[in-house]
Amino acid sequence: MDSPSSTIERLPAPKRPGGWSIPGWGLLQGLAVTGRNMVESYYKKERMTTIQYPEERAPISPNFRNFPFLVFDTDPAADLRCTACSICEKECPPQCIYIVLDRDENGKSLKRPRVFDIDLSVCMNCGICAEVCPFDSIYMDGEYELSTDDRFGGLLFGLDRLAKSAEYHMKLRPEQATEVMARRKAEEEKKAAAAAAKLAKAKADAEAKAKAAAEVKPEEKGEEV
Amino acid sequence: MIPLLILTPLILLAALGAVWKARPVHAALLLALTLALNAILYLVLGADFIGLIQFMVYVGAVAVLIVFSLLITRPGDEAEEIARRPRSLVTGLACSLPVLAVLLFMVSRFETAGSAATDARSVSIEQLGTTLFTTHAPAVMAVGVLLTAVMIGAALFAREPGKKTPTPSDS
Amino acid sequence: MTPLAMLLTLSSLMFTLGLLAVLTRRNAILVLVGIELMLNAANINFIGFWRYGPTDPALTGPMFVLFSIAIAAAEAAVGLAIILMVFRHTRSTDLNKLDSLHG
Amino acid sequence: MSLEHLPRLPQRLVEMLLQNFGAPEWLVLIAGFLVAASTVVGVFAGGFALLSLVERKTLARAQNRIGPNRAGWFGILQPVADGIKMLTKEDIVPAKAEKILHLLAPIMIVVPAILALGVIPYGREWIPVPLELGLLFFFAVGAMTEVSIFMAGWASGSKFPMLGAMRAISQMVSYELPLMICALGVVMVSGTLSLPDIVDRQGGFHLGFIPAWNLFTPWGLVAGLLFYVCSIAEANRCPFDLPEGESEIVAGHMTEYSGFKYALFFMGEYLGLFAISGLGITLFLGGWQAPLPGLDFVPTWIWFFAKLCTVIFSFLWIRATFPRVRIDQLMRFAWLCMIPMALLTLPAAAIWHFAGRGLLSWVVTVPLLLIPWVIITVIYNKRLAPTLRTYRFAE
Amino acid sequence: MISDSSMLYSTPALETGDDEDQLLRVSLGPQHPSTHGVFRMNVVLDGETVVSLKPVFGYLHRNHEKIAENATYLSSMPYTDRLDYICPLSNNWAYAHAVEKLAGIEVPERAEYMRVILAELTRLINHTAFAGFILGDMGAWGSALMYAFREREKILDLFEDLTGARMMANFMRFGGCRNDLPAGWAMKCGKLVDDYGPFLDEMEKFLVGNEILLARTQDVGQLPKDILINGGITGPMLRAAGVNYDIRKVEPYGIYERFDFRIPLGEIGDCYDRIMIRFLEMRESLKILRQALDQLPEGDYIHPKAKIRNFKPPVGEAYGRIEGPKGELGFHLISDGTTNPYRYRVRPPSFINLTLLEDMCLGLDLADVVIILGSIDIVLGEVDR
Repeated sequence: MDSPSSTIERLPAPKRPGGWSIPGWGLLQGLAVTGRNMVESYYKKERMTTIQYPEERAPISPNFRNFPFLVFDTDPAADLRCTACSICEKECPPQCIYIVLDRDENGKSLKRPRVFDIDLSVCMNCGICAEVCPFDSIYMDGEYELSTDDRFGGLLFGLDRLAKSAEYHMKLRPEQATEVMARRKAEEEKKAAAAAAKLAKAKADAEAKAKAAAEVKPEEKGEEV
Repeated sequence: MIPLLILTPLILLAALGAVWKARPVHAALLLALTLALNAILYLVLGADFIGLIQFMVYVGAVAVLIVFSLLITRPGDEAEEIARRPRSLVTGLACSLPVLAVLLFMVSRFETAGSAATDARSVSIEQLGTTLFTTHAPAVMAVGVLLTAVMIGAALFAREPGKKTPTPSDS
Repeated sequence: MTPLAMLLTLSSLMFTLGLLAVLTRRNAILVLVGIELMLNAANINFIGFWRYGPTDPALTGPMFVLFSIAIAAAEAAVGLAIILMVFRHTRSTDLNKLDSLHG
Repeated sequence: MSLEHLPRLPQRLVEMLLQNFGAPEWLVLIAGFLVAASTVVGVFAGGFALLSLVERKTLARAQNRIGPNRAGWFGILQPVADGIKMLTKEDIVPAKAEKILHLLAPIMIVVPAILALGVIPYGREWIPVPLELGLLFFFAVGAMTEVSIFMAGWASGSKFPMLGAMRAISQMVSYELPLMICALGVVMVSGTLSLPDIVDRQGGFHLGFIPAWNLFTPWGLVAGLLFYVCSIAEANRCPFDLPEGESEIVAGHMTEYSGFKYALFFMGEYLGLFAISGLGITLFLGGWQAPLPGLDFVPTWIWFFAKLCTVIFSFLWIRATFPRVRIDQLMRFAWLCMIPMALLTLPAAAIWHFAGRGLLSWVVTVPLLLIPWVIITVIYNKRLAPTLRTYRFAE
Repeated sequence: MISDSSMLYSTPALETGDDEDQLLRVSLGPQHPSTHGVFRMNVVLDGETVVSLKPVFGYLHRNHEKIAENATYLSSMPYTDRLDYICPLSNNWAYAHAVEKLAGIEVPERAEYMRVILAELTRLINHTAFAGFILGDMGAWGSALMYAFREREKILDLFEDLTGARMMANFMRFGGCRNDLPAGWAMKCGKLVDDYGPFLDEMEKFLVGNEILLARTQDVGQLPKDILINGGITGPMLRAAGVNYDIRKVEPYGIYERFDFRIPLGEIGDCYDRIMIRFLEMRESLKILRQALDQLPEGDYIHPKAKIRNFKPPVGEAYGRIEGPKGELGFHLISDGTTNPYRYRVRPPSFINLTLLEDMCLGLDLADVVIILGSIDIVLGEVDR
């Protein structure tokens, strides 16, 4: 292990004019470097990379993720995509999601969340919730100015602040949203087609039944008679 | 005369503190104060050069050296010092009071014998230099030799006897 | 009281205080403090005599003080070096504990 | 009254005013001195505020940052903001501290610095206190700084300040020696301890354009460079900022200070920096003398402050670049390198003084001063130089 | 100094008694400017010479391993970002590598290349920041650090484009990566690689010949090879002492055997060598990056059959290790067939490299301690976990 086929190379040594190193030469070189940076920081963009934050902002990359949001198509109350399946709640690494399923008075699931809270002070913006969601309902937002002076209420995001429209998603991540929309549309169409087919089938069945009933009616009648 | 009247009690108080204070660092700092006040006394008396030299050497070097040695040696507790004070004070006073008496007696005798000139007097640096290197040239050389010897001697004394670093095998 | 007498008294008192410190202190460094006080008391005398005594073209008073300061500095340096060396051996600057030559 | 006399204006005004009211002579004199002193203190307190900003801006630029730019135009109000912050902070005194000494130490840092600033000639007409023993006075009050730093370190009753104080004392004592020896050469050649006189001796030009500053003589160049290095060490600036050594001993003797006392330490440090640079300029860079002939129409104090800015900028540049040295290296450098080299400038200055500025002086002093440099270069290359490390590359 | 390995674990218990008041006990940290986080060293000084040094850590303990045992495999991925937060992507890879070994998952070609690129970029970040940090420890008021951070920001921009976060990437998945490279990313990365050489030249000019740096770092903190090996030291610290041990060569993972690169080895192993080795490693990383970017194939970025939800590796045990920028970073996992690991254990290079701190520091100055600690290159997130 210790005898590698090795090439020997000398280190980038301090410059030695005439084979002698002058004491202090390295220090002067260091001064040259800082001096150059001092001067060039006035006119070279790649030296002075500071962005004056509140006035200027760095461009945000399209992939940038910060905090999750829930998508609805038209109405935040009625057609949230979330079905309160709790997969994200289980997968969330810091366990910052809290979901309560909405039920009607009979205790039957309405397939939507009654409570959906995310605690900003716990959330670490990892994006796993968005990744595991099978219903395309939770995505990562690009908003990063979430600070608040309300330590408790201000940091707990409920449904009202989490729910954002599909248009917002489209604006934020057009590529992803388009893909999702197309997929959902296709699925919906498929579903609609299936539903239509089902309906048609049901209708056909009903018709057939009716027909059959009509056909057997006399018999029945007959029987009855 | 007025500056003298102000300075004299201050010097005495500071010196008393330097002798009396149980905590060594306090004593050393008060010594520095005494010496600084002494320097001011020289300035007041017209010996500017001597005063500044006194300040530089005593405050800047000797007092700092003493303080530094105190830091290095970290002297023991003062409670003990205070506890044994009465006993040591008796012996101390027994020896020093006679000396004081003799000195004061001589001072009083001198006053009657001598007459004091009161004209303002000062010494210029040029005058001092000329005298130093003419009349007192042998003394300057002697002091020079002494200082060189002291420098070498102090360096030899203070040198660590063989740099020793703690290693695990020491314990 | 003439100024000279006052300086002489001051110097006597300071000398006594220095002597007292030398006699009562156990810490070697503080003994050195006493010695410095005594030296300074002597210096005050020299300056006082120069200032209020007869004119002296040889400037003996200031000259003596100058030499005395130089020697005092030397003395302090050597003294402290010795104390430090003793300290290194015995881990103490207490003069009462330095009795290994006591027999 | 020309621009040359501008800094004396307040003093003159007060004196005239008092004379008009028929004040006695001594009162006029004392009041005049007081006003002159306040002018200096005012100028350098302003300089301190400005330097604290300029330092941050310069360091920031050297590090490709912008530096403070929020308070006021280009951050010009930053010192004010800092001052308000410092003043409103709680003044913490540790329980184990020696209260009185803890309070006295920061004051005793500032006072000698101000006193030292009082004797420096800033212009032909602007010498606050023209002492005959100015140079000696400067070093004498400078000696007080060590005691006050020790007081700060010891009175805090804490360990890091104590370590800082020990470092500070050993460093300042070691570097004061070469500092004084370097100044001694100037005194020998000038034949005076009075700072205005030293500046006067450096007036005029050689060959019509080389200023007759002490720096442009062989011994003066060496002594000036050594003085420069020593003054960095005396001012506790990087790379000799061991007493503060923030990455090792937190803030050294200032660790247990806060609020206004902490600000006083900074003020003392910056005023000390001004004072020591001012002394260096006076001794080696010709004080208020103009650098080229024909520039006499510019007020002399402007030259002084221009030189001061240059010197202080070089301090900042060094601070932006160098790492800190270690304490043993620092001491070895002082005793084995600085002091011998400083001592060699003395005979060179003596030769210069007696033989004058002639060929003979050049022939004798240049080799004399080159000897230690040659020795150091040889030792450095043979013994100390970075051993050329070899690195293998495993495939 | 310690001369052979038999003395290694017998650092002196400090004698008390007569000497007690002559020694200075100083607690460096947990709030101290140069302990790289909340780390504490109980130092006993004789003057300024270190007589004893006991590291105290755990101030940043977050129970990472136990949390991971109570969470799904995927849930631990973002936590690995926070181990060594200077180089999250290496940590991601190490964890993904261990899980892939455990579950026997194949990684597509393109994903392997992406991983190599990201890991080497991370190495650049780490080593550049290291140079800045150690200069900061030496008191060079932040210039080197700022230059390092300036370049680091450029790499972080790339990371943000790719992963959505600058530091907490959470990018690797079991069987690949989370998403594909955005359009134009490889080109931007190529430009960065081209620009990095000149930056390294400047940095070397700034540091390598600096006499003060040489005086401060040469012959400081070196230990004999066998002690380092027995102490489990890995990474640049071990290679600076001349031991040829780099997991990329010793036990190639990913696709490292396809690249042509060399392992720089020092001789003495002092702080200076540690700095230099890192500079030389950066040059090699640039070579790897160049090759990887040139060869980057098209294809899947994640195995098509990789499971995100309800991932259950078979019962078994695996130890996956990679050459992280700081040393050998390993994850030891035991699966009981459920969604959560039964046992999860990290081998953190920072922590294990720190174990010999006292042996390196004894007999040196307080100021050297700071530099030695800096040269070990620890991140407290990883030490304390």
